[in-house]
Amino acid sequence: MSSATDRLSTVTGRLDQSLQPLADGFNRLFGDYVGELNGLQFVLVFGSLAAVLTAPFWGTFGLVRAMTVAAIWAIFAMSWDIQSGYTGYISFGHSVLSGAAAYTTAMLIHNVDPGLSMAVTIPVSILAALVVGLLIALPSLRLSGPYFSLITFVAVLIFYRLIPSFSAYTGGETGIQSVEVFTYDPIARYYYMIVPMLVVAVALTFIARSNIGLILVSIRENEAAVNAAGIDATKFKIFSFALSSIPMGIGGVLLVHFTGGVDPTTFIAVDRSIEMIAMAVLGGMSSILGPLGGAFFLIVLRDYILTDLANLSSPARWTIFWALVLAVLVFVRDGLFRKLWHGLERYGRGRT
Amino acid sequence: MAHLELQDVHVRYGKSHALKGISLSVEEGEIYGVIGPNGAGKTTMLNAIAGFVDYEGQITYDGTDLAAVSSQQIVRDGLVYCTEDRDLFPFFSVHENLLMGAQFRNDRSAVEDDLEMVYDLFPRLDERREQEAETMSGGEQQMLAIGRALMSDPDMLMLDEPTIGLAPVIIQDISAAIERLQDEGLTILLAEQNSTFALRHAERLSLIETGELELEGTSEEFHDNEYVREAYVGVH
Amino acid sequence: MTNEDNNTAGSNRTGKEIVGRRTFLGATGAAAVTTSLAGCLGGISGGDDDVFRIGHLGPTELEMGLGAERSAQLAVDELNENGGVLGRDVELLSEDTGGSPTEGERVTENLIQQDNVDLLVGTFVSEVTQGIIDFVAEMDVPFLITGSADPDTVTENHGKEYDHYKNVFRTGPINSDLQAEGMAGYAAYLNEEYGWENFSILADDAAWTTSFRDILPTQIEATDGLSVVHEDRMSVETDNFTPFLDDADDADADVVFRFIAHGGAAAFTSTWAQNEYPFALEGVSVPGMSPEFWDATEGACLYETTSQSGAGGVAPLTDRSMDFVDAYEAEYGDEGPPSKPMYMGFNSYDAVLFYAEAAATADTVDYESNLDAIVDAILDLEFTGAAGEVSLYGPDSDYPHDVMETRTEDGIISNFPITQWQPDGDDGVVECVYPQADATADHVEPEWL
Amino acid sequence: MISAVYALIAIGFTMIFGVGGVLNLAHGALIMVGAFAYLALTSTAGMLSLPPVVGFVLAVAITAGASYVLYAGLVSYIEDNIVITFLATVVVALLLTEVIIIRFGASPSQLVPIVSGSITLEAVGTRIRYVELVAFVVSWIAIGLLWYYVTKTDEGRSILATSMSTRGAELTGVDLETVKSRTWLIAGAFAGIAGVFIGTLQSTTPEMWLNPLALAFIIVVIGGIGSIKGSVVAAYLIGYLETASIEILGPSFQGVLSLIVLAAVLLVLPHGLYGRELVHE
Repeated sequence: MSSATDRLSTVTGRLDQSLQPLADGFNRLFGDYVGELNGLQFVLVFGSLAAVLTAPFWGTFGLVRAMTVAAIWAIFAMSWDIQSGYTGYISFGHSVLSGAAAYTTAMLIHNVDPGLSMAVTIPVSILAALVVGLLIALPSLRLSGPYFSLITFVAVLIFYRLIPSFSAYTGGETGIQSVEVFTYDPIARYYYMIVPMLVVAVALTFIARSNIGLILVSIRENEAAVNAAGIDATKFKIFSFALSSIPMGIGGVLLVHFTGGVDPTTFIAVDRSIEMIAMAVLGGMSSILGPLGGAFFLIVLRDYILTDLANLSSPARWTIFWALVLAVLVFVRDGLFRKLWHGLERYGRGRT
Repeated sequence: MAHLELQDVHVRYGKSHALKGISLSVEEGEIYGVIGPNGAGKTTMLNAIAGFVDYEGQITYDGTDLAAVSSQQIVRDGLVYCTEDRDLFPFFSVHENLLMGAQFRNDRSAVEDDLEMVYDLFPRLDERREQEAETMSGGEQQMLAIGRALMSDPDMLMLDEPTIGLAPVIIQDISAAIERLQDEGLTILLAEQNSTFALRHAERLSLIETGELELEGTSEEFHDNEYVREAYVGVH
Repeated sequence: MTNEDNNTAGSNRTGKEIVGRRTFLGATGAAAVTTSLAGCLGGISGGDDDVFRIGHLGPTELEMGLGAERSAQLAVDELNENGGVLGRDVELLSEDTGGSPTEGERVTENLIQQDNVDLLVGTFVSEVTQGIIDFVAEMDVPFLITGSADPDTVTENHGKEYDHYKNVFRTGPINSDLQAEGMAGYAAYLNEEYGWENFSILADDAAWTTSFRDILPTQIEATDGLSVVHEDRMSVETDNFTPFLDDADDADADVVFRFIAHGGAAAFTSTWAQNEYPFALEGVSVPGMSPEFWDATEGACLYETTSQSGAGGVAPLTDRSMDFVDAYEAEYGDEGPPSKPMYMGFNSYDAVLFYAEAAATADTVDYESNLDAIVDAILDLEFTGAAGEVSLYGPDSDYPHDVMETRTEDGIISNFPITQWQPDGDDGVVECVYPQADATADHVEPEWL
Repeated sequence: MISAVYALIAIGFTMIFGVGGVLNLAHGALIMVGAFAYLALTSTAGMLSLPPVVGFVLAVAITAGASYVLYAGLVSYIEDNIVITFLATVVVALLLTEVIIIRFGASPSQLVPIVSGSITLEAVGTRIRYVELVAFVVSWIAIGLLWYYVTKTDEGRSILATSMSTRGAELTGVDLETVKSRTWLIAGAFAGIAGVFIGTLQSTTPEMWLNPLALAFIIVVIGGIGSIKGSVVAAYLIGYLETASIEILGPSFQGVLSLIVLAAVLLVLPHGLYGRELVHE
């Protein structure tokens, strides 16, 4: 370790040690399930959690709104991660899953009965995401590597093109805008999105840290070895797709009740899939919480910092957005948040 | 001066230490055999020489340190490698595969001569000039691989398991070819599990086990060595 | 999710519930303002301070939206020179909606919740309009639509729940049902001029063309001797228009009415012009309204026409028209395209001045307490704008709160001008060719016909 | 007719995949570069207003250069990781879209045709613009030259050989860097040609890359990744399917038929019509 780093970790290490008792308490209770933390990491996780939970009390309207959107996208990015990030089968088709849920909600209200309660539409919509997920997963997971990515890409294109073709039911390009929003109150709305996000984050972290997560990673590392060990890799690949479809469905439902409607550009277009991948990659693939961080980082940047604060025009904003994603892809392949995490580990425990 | 010389060559793949300090030298014009069981590190050693894997230690060819030479330059310098997988161009015809071997050479007439030489060496290839490599038998593919290597006008040839999975009749053809090449003064580094085959052709040999050089000597010494006879020769 | 919230969120919009939710919103809305104060963005409390804020919504990356933004700014400058609105300074906050509802919703929420605008003007794409309309209705901020012409916007909303949507108006353009009727009148005119009888209708497969697909054929055929010989929809992904034009040709069409809003319009035009298809190209082409379309198509747009409110800024539709265009050119002539306001610019300019006048009549801009007074003033107003006369349909009509068409003595719709690209030396120039009263030049048929 | 242009795009895409194992999603963006380069060079309203033929040649050269820069400046550093490359190239495409919007605006433009005018083919009842004929002829000349290059010359053959077996190429002394650079240059030039013609026959917008890319995708997968012959055959098949889906299902279903055929091909013949299991590693 360089001397500068050494000096830094003298400070941070002490800081870490003073925080260690807190982290130890956490580790004793939950360490077995979600992994052990050092003091600095504990502060990162719980500091962020506290910040997220209290945002409406210190943030501006624009920031809170951006974080509301980020919460939904964080669900997408994490769901993508448990499938693509963990198994290495990169899906470009995840926007179809959330789109399926959102469209189911909107089409039930639009074509069946405008008075349907959310108690009906929400479970049905999440189920629809699962069904579509299986529909895509079952045939395409027979293919490997780039072919799998290609067919998921094609799945998006097919759904995107079919929507205008059945415009009588789907509302075509305009979509269906008659979905009731949860609430127009910006603060209540924020918690409507944050709470499910936290639940999904905890659930997926838990699964990722379990044996299932281990098997999924093994599939990425060496699928043949997994099969050789007597585990049916295909079954687990399909399982991971299904597992990812459910939170995708939840996110889709949240998004449709956030925007109050569906349309193909907001929900299906391949750009949306690429955005969730960008968030996951930027945060750090196969870490669940990395993609969550990536989603908050990118959306707060795009919808708040570059707009409300920097007041840039839309192309300039997107240029910065994509340039940043590109830079992370090339220079920080493991993702910003994984880098940060390991950094804290180093600086925290550097001297012991 | 030795034609090819390895000094304390180590190769590590992540945590596994595949080659643990091999030193040996191959003299000009000789056939040098390397025997050892599957997974002993023979292929790793050849890959290191050819520049396909990173190594520690020193490998020199004609006095040049190969560390700084790219793998395609090694080929152009006359050290040509026939891998165990053969790595042919499956959808090219025999003829096109052979032409690829000479793709970096500019002397058209010399290339024509070498083509005739290869077809003369392996008449089976001559009969199948337009056949796609993918559709040929294992033995024919092996001949093509050697033929393609010869098209690069090598001074030294590295052959990895040239007889693996081949019928005895074909092995005889390959044996004959190797003998002819030796007569023409080509240096050959031959890695073989088939110790009988290696002992028949090589003047000097080494035995590699689990990444280490266990034994080095002439073919007579290997013949007489009890351990080698029991563990390797008797089998075939 | 608490039970209470769930009830609120899931409820339908019956009157009583609305009141309940308004109170709830009022309380938390105040909380939101407090928090934004705390968040150091600075406090802007709307409605009752000294500034009258107008939020302008449009796709400002496109010429259409940029022209509208500049035009709205001209209107604001004009108001400020004349003492503002009810003595308040007027400030324009323009936001880019892009073409997507998501972005539209984001900027609209910002304008209303954070900037506390007193008036919203704009929206070009129907998707964006429909995406924000429920929210805007909920917040009661007066909203004057100036770009999208989809009749559903009023029939589906005001027609069903008038009270909820009463703060939403359209001051221009006339909705596309009426545009279709106007287009049928134009078809009859072309028939008189040239004897053209066979019409083809090629429409984008998109919401805004519904009226042209559903109503226009019948309307055209209502005139003796006219028939629609060919109809088709073009997917917005279409980039090869040859099959459509071939079909129209095979059906012996004399005129193709095309209704196209996406980027393919340039390709459509050049396919038609280069192949010299034997029919005239008329209808609505949104890209074709750009004053820069001549350059963009390398002159292929010669002879094509499009309907556009404001008539491309070439015709004195009212006393205000040319003053407005001159002001625009003086202010923005050097700042890049669009070099004329374009139709949404006319409408946005008119909308701002229209509202100012209504506010003066109502003597209030406090929509939170006096919305009804404002609505009444708006509905009573007869206003002469740059694009034409603006007065709105009342609550009980077919198109509540929608701008009325104007008609000639024969009952032909007259605030539906058609412009044509005509030759001007080596260059092209936009001329208004219909209605005759406003025309700056005669309609010209393609020289190859 | 335009199928030949699609074949150009698909060939470039497939060659890059064959040689480097890189799925270059920025390939569509190169088409856009070609079209906008031509626009900037030849537009009568622009500064240069070069004659169309000169503009065409320069636009193709610029696109080839852009393609090389993309490889040398970005892809060569990350090509060892397929996923990262896949993502990075699509991000490059999205980035270029925004840059083009900033520079040229979001509105569509129409290019000056290389030749103007048209003829009516009474037999088939359609009109054909001369520029369509030019596109057809130029595309086929380009494909023919490429065919000659990769089958009859050592240099070109090395490209094909590398796409069959990277290791084999190394064993025969092929300089992989040179081969890859050449491949990207050729693919770029082809994209440039395609860009000018697509921009002329269709329209030139910052979004124009997506459809050709999707088509290239479909063509390449149906034809078999890495196969030049497959690309040409599949390009014509897709061209036919596009027309057929308009006529049979109606224009609102344009493209759907090809996508469904594509999905079917992927599932039944994952390696496409002329696909051959690639010998990568």
